[in-house]
Amino acid sequence: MTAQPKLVGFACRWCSYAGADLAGTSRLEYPASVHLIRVPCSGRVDPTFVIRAFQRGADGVLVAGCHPGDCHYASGNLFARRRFALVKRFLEYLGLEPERFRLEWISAAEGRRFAEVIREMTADLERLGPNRKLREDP
Amino acid sequence: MNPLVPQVATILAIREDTPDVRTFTVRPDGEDFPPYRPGQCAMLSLFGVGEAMISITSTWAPETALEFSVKRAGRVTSALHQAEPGHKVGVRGPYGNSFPVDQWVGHDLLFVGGGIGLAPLRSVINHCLGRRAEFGRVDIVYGARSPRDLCFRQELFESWPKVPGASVQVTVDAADAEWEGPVALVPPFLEQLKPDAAGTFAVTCGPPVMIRYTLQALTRLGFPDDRVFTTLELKMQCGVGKCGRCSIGPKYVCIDGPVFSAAELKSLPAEY
Amino acid sequence: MPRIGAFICHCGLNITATVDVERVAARARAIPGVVHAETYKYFCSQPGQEKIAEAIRSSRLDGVVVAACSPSMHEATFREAAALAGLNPYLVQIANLREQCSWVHSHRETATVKAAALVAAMVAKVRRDQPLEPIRLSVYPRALVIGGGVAGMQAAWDIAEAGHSVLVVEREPNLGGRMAQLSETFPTLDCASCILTPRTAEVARHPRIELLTWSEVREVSGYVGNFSVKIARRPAFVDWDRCIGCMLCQEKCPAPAPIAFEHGMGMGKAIGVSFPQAVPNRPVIRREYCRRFQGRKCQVCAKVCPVGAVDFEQAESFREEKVGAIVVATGFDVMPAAQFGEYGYGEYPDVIDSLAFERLNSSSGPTGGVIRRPSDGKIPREVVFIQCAGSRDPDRGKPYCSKICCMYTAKHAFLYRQKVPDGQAYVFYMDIRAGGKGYEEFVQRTVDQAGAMYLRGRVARVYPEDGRLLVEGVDTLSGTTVEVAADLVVLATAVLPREGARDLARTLKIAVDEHGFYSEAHPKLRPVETMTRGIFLAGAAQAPRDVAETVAQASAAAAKALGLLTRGELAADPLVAQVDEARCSGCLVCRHVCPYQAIEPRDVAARKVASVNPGLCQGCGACAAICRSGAMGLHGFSGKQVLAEVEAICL
Amino acid sequence: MTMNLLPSERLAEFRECLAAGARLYGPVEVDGIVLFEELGGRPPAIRPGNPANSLKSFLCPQTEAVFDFEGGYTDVALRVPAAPTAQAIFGVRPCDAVALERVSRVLLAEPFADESYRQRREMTTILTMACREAGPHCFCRSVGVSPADGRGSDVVLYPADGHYLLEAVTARGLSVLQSAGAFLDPARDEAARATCQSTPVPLIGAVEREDLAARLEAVALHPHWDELARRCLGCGACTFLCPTCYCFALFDTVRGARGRRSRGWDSCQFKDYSLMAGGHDPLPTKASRIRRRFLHKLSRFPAVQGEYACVGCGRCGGTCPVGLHLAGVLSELEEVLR
Amino acid sequence: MTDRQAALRDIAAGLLGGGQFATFIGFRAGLDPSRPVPHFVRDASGAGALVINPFCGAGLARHVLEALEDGPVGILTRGCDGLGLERLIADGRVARERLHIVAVACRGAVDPARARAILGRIPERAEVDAQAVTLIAGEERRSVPRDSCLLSRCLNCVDPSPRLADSWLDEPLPAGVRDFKAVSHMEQQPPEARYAFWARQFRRCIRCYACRNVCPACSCRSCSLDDPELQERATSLADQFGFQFTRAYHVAGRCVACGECQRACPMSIPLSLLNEKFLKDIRDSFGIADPHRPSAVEPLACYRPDDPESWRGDAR
Repeated sequence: MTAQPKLVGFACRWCSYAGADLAGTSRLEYPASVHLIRVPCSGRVDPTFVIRAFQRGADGVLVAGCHPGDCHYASGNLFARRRFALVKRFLEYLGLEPERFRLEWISAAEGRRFAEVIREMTADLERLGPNRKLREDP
Repeated sequence: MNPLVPQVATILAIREDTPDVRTFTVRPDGEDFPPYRPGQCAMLSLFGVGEAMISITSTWAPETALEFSVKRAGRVTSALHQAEPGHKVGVRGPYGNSFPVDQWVGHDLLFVGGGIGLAPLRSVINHCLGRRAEFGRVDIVYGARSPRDLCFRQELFESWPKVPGASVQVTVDAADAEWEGPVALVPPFLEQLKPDAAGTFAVTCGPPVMIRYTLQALTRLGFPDDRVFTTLELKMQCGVGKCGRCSIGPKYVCIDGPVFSAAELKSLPAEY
Repeated sequence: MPRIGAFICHCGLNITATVDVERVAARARAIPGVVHAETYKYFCSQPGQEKIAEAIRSSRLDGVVVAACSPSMHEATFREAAALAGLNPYLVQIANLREQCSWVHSHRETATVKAAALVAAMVAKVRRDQPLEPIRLSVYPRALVIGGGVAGMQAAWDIAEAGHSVLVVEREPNLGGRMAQLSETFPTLDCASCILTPRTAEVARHPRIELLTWSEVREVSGYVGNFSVKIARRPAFVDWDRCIGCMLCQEKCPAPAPIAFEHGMGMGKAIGVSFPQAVPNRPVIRREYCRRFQGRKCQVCAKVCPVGAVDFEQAESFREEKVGAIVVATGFDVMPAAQFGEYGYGEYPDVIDSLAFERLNSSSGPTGGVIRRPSDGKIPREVVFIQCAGSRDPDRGKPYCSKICCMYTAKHAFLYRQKVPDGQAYVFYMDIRAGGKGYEEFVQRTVDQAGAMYLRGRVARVYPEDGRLLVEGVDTLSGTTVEVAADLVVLATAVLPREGARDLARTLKIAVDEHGFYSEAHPKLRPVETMTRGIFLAGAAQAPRDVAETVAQASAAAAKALGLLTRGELAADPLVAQVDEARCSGCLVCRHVCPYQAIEPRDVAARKVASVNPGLCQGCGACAAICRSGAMGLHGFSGKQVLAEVEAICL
Repeated sequence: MTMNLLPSERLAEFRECLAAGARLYGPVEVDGIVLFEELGGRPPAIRPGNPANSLKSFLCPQTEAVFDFEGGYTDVALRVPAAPTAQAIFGVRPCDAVALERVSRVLLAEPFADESYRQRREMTTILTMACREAGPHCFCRSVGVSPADGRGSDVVLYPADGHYLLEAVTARGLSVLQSAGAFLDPARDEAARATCQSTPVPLIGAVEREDLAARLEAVALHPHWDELARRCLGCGACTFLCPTCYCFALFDTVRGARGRRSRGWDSCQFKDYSLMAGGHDPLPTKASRIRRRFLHKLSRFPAVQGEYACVGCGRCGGTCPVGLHLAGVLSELEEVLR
Repeated sequence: MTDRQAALRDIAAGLLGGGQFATFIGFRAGLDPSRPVPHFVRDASGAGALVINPFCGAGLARHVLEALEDGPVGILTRGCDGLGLERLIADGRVARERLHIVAVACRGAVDPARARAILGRIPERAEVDAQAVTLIAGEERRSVPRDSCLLSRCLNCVDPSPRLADSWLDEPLPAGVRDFKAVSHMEQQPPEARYAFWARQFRRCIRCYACRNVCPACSCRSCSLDDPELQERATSLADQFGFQFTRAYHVAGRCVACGECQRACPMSIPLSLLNEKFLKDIRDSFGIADPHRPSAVEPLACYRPDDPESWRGDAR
């Protein structure tokens, strides 16, 4: 078996984390690449968390939050949307492959979508191979 | 061998002296720690946290473990306070000069300590008491913020007072319900005691403010600057006179100190 | 050094089927700081919880990681168990090995490796957890209801009946709001005042309800359970305590005044009440119409008043009130005239809006309930009702459906036909939205029994011809152009938030939507709460709604307020933001992103720092994410904690 | 000392010969600035003055591992990094080589010689290019360093028209010349050296004064340091680029059960440089830190070592974002004194 | 030129003489005539040392933070300084009413290193106009195109005059529109080339933090970059990427494009090219025409319901 890519996910506890739980209760199989970190809101995710994940060897990073308009805190995901729109482009500007970072809206009802996003991203990361650009030398 | 690489050592015992001072008994796992003189220090480290220069409070004897009394202050010392017997630490040294004990032979000695400042003094006191016959009177004056903050109680109240020709005077800044002893800051307390300066070497160690006023008090009591010694503490990282941090004028506290005579101190710029 | 215990649950076979829990426990044991690791069939069971408690005590644990099902299942369970064993409950973290690992992966090796990483992440997190205590907030046992319409009265009544005191602040001189202006209500055609008047009287005399009419909320400070409210009472120029409500003043006053209550259909007097059954039954002088205030010699009211209650010197007065909860029930306005040029509204007197038609219908209205058109008092034979005047019109009006218009237009057509049996009502509509108990049937009755002609289509224009109004429209069902000569045109104008609603939102620090309606905290789960704890919404202030919905929502808001008031103290989750004041530069960018207005500047040693009100903070962390210096932290999700999780996962 | 001539056209071959047994570094122009980097076959960019970085990058790297550790609280194993491999640095200016000699006095002082520096120093060959033209910020002569100074070098190359005079200063230098014997002409050209020795370098009176240290100590408490502090941004550029600054910090990094204790450049200009855990800071203000830097270089280091901890390379003056040139500052102080 | 200098000295002397102002910040001649240094005048008699010339390159805005500790400050202010002051004011670090802004229109500052390279010696004087730069040393005068010897930030400058002013030394010059040409050029490079470029740049960073210390948007009392748990001190390439990302992101939406970081960088890392990437994307994504000019609420502290989600699908 080839080594699986490492995917770090930040998931808002109200929507995306619950969506991942729903994927679980629905027994939707997806790759074990993803490791979710529960945060109160996608608006909590500081871009330095993302860069740190890449530095420490994550092959991909996912930030997942409630759909716009559905944020438990009204606006957190809208701040996140602005922030990560910039961050994504900036990482690409530094030469990182765009597939390595995604921001997705996944509601608590979208277990299927969560599984699908993980499958897609994992496939992309497998195709790209390990992230060597931002990670420190082992 | 790289002087910055410590010996791995094991914490054998931890004693809680005061609410924020603990004494660690430490022994290197491999080779013995080199012989050290009273007043010398060592770099004590926790792997993953960092290092701190700590004075060695024990007195060297073959095959004895090292003792460090550590006050909780910063990152390293706070982490040390969470350590338990059996945990590994790094230790390297001994560093720095030491008290010029041989110069004192034949004289009376006055030790003036405040708070955790008794830690370096303890090593030299025990060293001198170990060579009891070579010195005259040994007077120990010690103070702490409160009775709870008194370090080395066993020695203060039991061992040292029993030594012939030795005296121990203990004061606190603020008493509690049980304290029956004197209540005074160390410098005025010292002046009240009126120690005889003639033929006496004085050694003081404690918090910077206490040292400053104690030095003034000693001067008023007639102690000449070259018979008064103290120790300095500055931020140190290498301990071996390289990293630059602990310089005072042309001196490095880590190799030229920590022990300075009052006369030497006066020749240094006031950057400590 | 930390002393962390890791408890890896089998969850029967749910986890063990895919994850080698013994290996996960072994990997956990190898993490520096983990002094205890064990596995068990069901840690959520009583014996399982006891195992955790026993380990906390015997191994002197200062952190617990339970690797089991999702934290949404048993986080609370394990926290309680830890607390019982003497460990602060916030030093417990859950690694989600079931929903997010064993149930979704089938390859045992990879699932086990991932499970170990998830446990390591939680160990890293719990190491950086601080013991926390729930935030305790006292609750002042009194509610403020802003608005004395049917919503406000219902909420006030429910709260008072449940045993708590209520302060009702109403901007108009009297209670009643929009509903008091209505004639009948759909679909039952009950007379509106027959329903409302008894409720108004009950509210007015309730021992636990205090009324402050002709008053406005000016300032609000504090937070849930502890609001401080500054209320301004406008001068009525009548000492209401002396006044006996004889209304001689109104009778004798020589100055006519258009009063808002009649919505342009009739006149009142410069002194008086809006309508005869007004509660409180106390007059006000509207100074812009009063001859005395216009500099003329008059003072008739003062002369006739038998008790000398008229006081021309009265000034605005203020009072500070303390309340624990606030219900906002400020109601709605209808879209103003200027917006409908093509319908001739404002230009032709016989083009009126539906609220005016209510007044024409009302037996206590200016025509005594006889429908007469404004221009010449003639009873109209042909009436055109135009729906969606401003609603569902994103270009010129509002994109939303005003919801109540279909039903009241049907009611109007029905009532018109009752009063004018040979009259003909035409209704131009886009769709008929009659969702509600008995609503669709009522519309059908309007068509069948009242003979109203429903024309699906838009009206292109209205113009006068021979003393009548020609209404040109398109019947989109037949595809033909329709032209109706009408005596009266009634526009179902769009429902808007009350004038001043935005200002009040700012005062209350609650959010409004893009149209100015107050925003609920969650459209599904928290429909009557605002984003500000302790402030609740009732009625059309939040969105267009009819009487029945308004009352239901008002009761819901009252229930939410009561939920607060009945507890003398409030425990809030301590997972809130906190400021490291030594680090804070006082740029206050955090204020901009806080949805709860929980951050205020505070002066510390001659400089400004951000300060978090833990009563308001909900712990979303937007502030912590935008703070660049790291001065703003978030308990339970601190930057260093999240980074530690990242690092543990990436090892 | 052994001297040889190297025809200019054979310089590249000479460098290749150096690169045979060692990693070869030299000044190269990258993105518009000249830096010491691994040459990798590129021709060196020999310009008047100095590259932006100093030799420190190769002898006391910006950060390096002191040791790695692995284990838990109750068992730890340490591993020290492998010894450095041989390196040669070509195109060094005399001042930089002298700086190494100055730094070595501290770092190699017994009984606690800095082992990693010592190992690197022993594995490093310094090939110095004497100066025929001063750089824009050079003031070496003012601090007792000459454009043809051989101290700290293994081999000095004196450029002349059509050839270089090569002088072996150390035994290692001698072996370099021996191994490159095929390219060398065992002739002498004393003029080449003399030319460099007389290269004009601006003299800065304020620095040149013999009583500089005493005068500086006399103004140690002058308020002009506060004025300098207003201007200073508190960055560490001057100290990080200075070839004679050797301060370092030790810090630990952890990756699970593994970790590393590293050392890295530190600067006395940083505000937490001397801040103690209890909050006491002997250098609490920017002014006190700037004063520390100047006094250390020009008074206190000389008091012990007999030479300035400044070689006049001009980097601080050339790079300081607010123009706090060492010589300029001294001139200001002189002005203040008058 | 000299008129402006005389006027500046008069104003500074007036402010300091009036007793209300504690400091006037401007430039004075340095040891090297092509490098005037920031100067802090404390009393009216010192105003005579103030100079204005095309070598005045350093940004002054950041200096007000410390100078204000002594009392109100007068400050010579070009467009870039003005934006920096606006930033400090918007961040609540500086009170507008404690500043007297002496505005001057700037045609660009000469990069002393480039000027010296062109002339072969240190220039003594320079003249800058809209077309060219004339460098003067002794009898020698050389006119060269602006882009050959101005500071790179001046070549991209669209704000020659400050937006805030209490007094003017001359007429304001009109503001322009930023074109982000360099960013666009970089965006068009293949990803591998971009990575190689940035890796090369970042590798040589010495972590002196001049970029931060000089930046008017980096005025935090305590910087997260100094917290070893948030930013390790190691200088592996990964750490360098992390550091550079964090620095640039922390000024995203706050950078006033004054270019001081790049000017201050002793290793000539093109930091503006990072900052401007954020600015360009803020302009393009959020419809903020001039994102480098401070606004009441910074772009990342607000949102619009219809903000683009163009990042969706970027990957596919």
